[in-house]
Amino acid sequence: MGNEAAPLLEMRNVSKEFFGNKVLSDINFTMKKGEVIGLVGENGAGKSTLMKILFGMDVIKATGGYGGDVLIDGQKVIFNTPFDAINAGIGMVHQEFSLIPGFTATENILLNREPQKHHFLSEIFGERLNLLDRPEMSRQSEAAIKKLGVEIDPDMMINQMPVGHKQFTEIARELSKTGTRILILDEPTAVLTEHEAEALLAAIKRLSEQGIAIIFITHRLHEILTVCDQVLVMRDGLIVKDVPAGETNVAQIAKWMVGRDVKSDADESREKAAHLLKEEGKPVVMSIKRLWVDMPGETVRDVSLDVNDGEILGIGGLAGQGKLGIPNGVMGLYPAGGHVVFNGKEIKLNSPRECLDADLAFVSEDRRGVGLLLDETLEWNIAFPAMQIHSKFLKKRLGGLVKWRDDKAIANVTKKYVDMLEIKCTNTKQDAKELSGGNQQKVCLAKAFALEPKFLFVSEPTRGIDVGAKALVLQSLKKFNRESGVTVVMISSELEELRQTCDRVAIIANGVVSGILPATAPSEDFGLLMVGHKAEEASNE
Amino acid sequence: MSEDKAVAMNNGNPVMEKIRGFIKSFGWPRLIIALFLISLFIAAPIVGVNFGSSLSNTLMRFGMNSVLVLAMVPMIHSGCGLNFGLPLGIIAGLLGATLSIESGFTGVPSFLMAMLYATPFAVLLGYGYGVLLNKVKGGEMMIATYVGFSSVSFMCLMWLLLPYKSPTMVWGFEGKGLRTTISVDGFYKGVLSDFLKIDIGHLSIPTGMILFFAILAFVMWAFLHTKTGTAMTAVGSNPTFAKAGGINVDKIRILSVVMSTWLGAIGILVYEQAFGFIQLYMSPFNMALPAVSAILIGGASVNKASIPNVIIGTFLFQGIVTMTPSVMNSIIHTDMSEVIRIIVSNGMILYALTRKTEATR
Amino acid sequence: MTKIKSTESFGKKLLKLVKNNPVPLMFVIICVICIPLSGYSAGYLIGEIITRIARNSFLIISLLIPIMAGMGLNFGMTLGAMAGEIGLILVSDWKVVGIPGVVLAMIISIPISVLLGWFCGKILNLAKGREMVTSYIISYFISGVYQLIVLYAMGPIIPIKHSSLVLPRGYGIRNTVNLLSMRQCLDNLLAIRIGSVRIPVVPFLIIAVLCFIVVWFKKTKLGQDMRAVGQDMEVARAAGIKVEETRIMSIIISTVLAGFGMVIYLQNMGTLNTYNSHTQIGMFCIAALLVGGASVDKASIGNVFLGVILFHLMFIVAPKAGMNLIGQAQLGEYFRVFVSYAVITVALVMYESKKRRANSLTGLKLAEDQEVAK
Amino acid sequence: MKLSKKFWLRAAAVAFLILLGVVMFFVGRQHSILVDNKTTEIDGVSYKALDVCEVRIDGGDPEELVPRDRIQIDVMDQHHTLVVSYTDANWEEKKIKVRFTTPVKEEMMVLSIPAVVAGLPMDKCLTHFESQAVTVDQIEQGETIQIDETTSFDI
Repeated sequence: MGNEAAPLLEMRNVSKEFFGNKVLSDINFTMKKGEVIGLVGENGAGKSTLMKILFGMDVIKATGGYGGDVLIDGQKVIFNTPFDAINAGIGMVHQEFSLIPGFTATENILLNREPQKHHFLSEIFGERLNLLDRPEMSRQSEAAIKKLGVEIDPDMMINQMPVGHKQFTEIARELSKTGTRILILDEPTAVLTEHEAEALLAAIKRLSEQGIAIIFITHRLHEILTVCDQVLVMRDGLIVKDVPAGETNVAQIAKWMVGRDVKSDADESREKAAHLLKEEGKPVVMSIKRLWVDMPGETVRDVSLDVNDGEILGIGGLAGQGKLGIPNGVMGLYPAGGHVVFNGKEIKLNSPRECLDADLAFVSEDRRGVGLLLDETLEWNIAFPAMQIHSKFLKKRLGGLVKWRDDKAIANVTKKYVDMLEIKCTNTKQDAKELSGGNQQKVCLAKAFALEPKFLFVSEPTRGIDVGAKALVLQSLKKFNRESGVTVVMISSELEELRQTCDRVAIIANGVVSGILPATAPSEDFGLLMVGHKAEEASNE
Repeated sequence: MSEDKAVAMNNGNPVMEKIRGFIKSFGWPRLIIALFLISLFIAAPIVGVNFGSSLSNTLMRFGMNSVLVLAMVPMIHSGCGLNFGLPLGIIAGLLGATLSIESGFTGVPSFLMAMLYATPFAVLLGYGYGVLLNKVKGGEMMIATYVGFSSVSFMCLMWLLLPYKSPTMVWGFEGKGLRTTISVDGFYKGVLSDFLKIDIGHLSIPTGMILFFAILAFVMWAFLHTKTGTAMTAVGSNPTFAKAGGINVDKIRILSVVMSTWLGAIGILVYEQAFGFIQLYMSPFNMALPAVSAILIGGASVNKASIPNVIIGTFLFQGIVTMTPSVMNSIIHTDMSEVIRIIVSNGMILYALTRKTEATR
Repeated sequence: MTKIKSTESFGKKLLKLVKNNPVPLMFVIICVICIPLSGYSAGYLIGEIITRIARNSFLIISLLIPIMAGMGLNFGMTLGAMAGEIGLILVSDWKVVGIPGVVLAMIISIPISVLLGWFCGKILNLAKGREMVTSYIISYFISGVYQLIVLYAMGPIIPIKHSSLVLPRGYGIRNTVNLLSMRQCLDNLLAIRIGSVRIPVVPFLIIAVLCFIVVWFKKTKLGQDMRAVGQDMEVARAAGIKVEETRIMSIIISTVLAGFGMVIYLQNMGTLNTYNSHTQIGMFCIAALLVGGASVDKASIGNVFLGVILFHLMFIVAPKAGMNLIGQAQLGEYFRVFVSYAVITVALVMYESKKRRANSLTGLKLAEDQEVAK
Repeated sequence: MKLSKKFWLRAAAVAFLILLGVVMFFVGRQHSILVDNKTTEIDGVSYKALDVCEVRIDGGDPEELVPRDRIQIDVMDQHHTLVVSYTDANWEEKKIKVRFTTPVKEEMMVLSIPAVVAGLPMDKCLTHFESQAVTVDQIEQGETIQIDETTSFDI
């Protein structure tokens, strides 16, 4: 270990801005041959941006490059494309599988790097008419699988494989590349069963013994402690801790992950506590029982949750754990099952209309895909659901036979919300696609407010918008709740935001509720819930 | 053309910028087609083609085809894409036409009865077609094409087998099976095109027919301003938004398909009354392509269309179809109009299909 | 015990066979009903079918490669057919006859096919996700360009000498071009007779070689890339495969093969319908392939031959059966046209709805998991 | 700039295709030979038609010609053999076999059998044929072009 030669990988003062928004600053760390580094942090802490820089992803260059230096073997390197990074011996396994479903493991492992046999015709028509050297392919893929030390059938089709084997195939592909020395694993265990995850951890150890350095990103903290030599904890674009794995524990890491210095306003927290006390006696307004939702990437497995009348309930959790699936499932945008009772009445799932008729409303996290009619005017965007559900802004013609759109009323209501939410636009007839992200978000809120609902789901209301707009959006939500008595369920990846805005916060991990805490609870408790420790365990540790 | 080049070279001038923005949004192909048509109209008197009669010809064809083009609008609005399945609506119209003649109505009543008879068929066929299209979201256009084709070829069998009796329609010597071409003389020939017809010298304006189109276009425009019409536009603009807004997307789509099919049926009746003949068997086969390209030339895209698009598009398209043969023939003594029509119309559809902004849906 | 088990599995197998191959089975049933009604002899039918296999298989095989590259049914194969026709028109004007004429026509078609295929591929890359409808419109568009060339440029610009080809007005090619001088020259070369059935050995040999090439092609790097691109464009791109180039290649290959196929097809027919031969050929080839059990994303050589046999059997017997049954041959003719279109419609609908069904499977699995958890 | 081996191989492949095309053109070129059995005058000498003769070109079917007959035989390629069997003035069966070449550019040529029998060189016997202007095609009036995607359902 202790050789004097330059470290395998070193990052010096690496920083990155996206459109003036600093997402990484002053990243410094080194990595030795065969070392396993665990990288942890909340969503948005900058882990993936850092890895994108290391892997030379196009998006980095397209958004203006990065600051600082990346050194390999003491030499400064600049990767313009992932292929440069691969040539330098870096392999990356992405969170989403990058496999061809109808190909065998061997074909996938050697995709576009197949050993080939030359023949006469390929002289004329080019190298691409070379024949594939199947025996050599099998040999190489078997060698890669053996290096990994797991049992997968090289001739099995990917679409017939269990998830774990797909993951192994991906890793084997990186290993089969000549000279892979650094392997980045982005949440490889998220989709695996316990047994498969153990096999993967064993494989990581074996690879490290063979001298391959591994950067291991995961939310399962105990895994980090089992296999890693060093733990890097990131928060808000900074490395807040860089400690040997042996000198820490899960609770500590969880605290570092989430525990920023909360600028807790004493008044606010007192007010919140008082509100919570007042609301405690309030009846349950919505009761969710055994909900499952098939939302790709945000699968909800089995969620039961009660929402009290008049409160703001926050739902948090790490990305991909299923928090977004809850409102989308209840509101009928993705196939769902289970029971939802609102105001004592069962709500039919998979039917957006029933939900809206029951005075529920939803502001989707997918502004462009679900939230807006990009090619239509602001007026249409804001007035549309209210017009369709409550028949507002309509004039009756021909004795009620024709329901004529009342463009004037629509313009008026739009004007009202534009003023109220300070939406910046040239006029109310502007197309929604021409607005900035923050203003689009406000339009989405206005749309929900125009419905005058009794219950509002707000999903990721501050995603991708600037600080000023963020505060305004959160303020208006709060105002809406306190003044109109509307129950609000707010889903967000930013815990601090939830703790500032909400009364109670539920944390979702792995598709189930891992615990509900009052917003005033200490942040490390939330951190533990996020990484999948049940509430009881959290209090024990 | 040279003027446009000058525009392109002159940078910085705000007016020029605006013109360039207009060209960009209008699209080069449309501009070329419009300029081509304008140059035809300019060239016409020079080479000795009568301007008045060419214009009347264009107007006549405009009236004949405009309702068929209007039939594209509902389906484009609801996001079902270009209605390559127009032949299905035409079949409903043909059934109405033949049934009306079979029942022995003449004059204006025969036209009204044809519309009346066609309606249930259009609704029924349109409903089935709509249900099918809901099953194949994303692949509508290809399937629409083949639904059109298979229904036309199926009706070929039916025209032979259905027990029509009217001697004006049935093959004389065999006494069964309908003729390929049936004259509507004495039935509803010219009920619209001769109604309120204005003749000024060579120029004649088929007022009745254009009025009929205007009424239908107005109803369509009005419909798009109602609650349901608004929902239809939203479905076409962003189906997920509409779904989240509590709209039954499938139902709205079916409604749009039924409307398109019905307009197709009425469109062919309008066409026939001016043309003078009912054409059966394989003739509805390629009726869809000219209508599709006409609305695209008018400025519509795969998921956006308006009434002005219909009017401009039909006029441009039919203008080219009528003007090219006469003008070209006078200039180079060669009738290339058919070939030009094929290249222009299919080129326009191709252009629309490959536009990046429209390729997302 | 074992016996019961085996019959059960047989029954299940049969059910699966029916479920997976509804279109071929439907055609088997149509043929089984129509053959006795038509009253044709077995010898006649076998002879006809053999001729048609030799005539059409090459064209249909040209469809396989774009399917492999995930571009669906290549309605743009008519582009190749047009290239082949231009070759034949020129060759017959130059009075090159027999097998040399056929070979020369093929050679002439190559550059035209490559150019058209490249154009088609470029356009299809702009219209990803709706390749089929776009290639269908391309075929109409290029058909217009073809008419421009054949109807107006041939004569004044491209010299055509023989008045038997040129329209009386002095330019443009006639409706039909007589290919008597090369009619069935491939078929007759080395042809053998078994009973009343003549077997055209040379076309069969050519088709066999082509089949071999297709199988071989699948084993090449380019073939592997095409399969990868066909299954997941983004993954292939991430692995460094040039997706656009690969897709263009597949269309070019298909177009060139279609050009050859058209020459083989027309030398058998003996006449060229200048303005109509190509328009229907794409549709019939696609219908035949689908009848053989292929789908939009999966097709094999086996599908080609099964398709030719079943589809053309129906084509031969339907008019006669209609005649004998109802006394109207026209009925049978319309029937077979209807069936061709209906087959394509059904296959497209099945493909699209299958895609949607696959999406809803995960939801069912989740519900099931919860049941198990209870 | 040095051109790679691949370039040369590709060039060779294209050249091969073009060459093949050219060879096919020469080999497959069809010539119509009008075989004449007429009294003819060449260079001022008159050659009398044969009473009866049998002509074969390139091993095709034998054709019989009586005086003033003219038949058309279509042949491929440029090199041909002509076999003439006839009975001469002495009632002797005679067979003459000559080789001749048809130039590529000639589409239709006249072959005078009396001249061949007289032993004249082939370039005297085989002459260019100028087709008469009047053909059936010019009498027929017009032909409408059918551009209809639906007319041919015959495959």
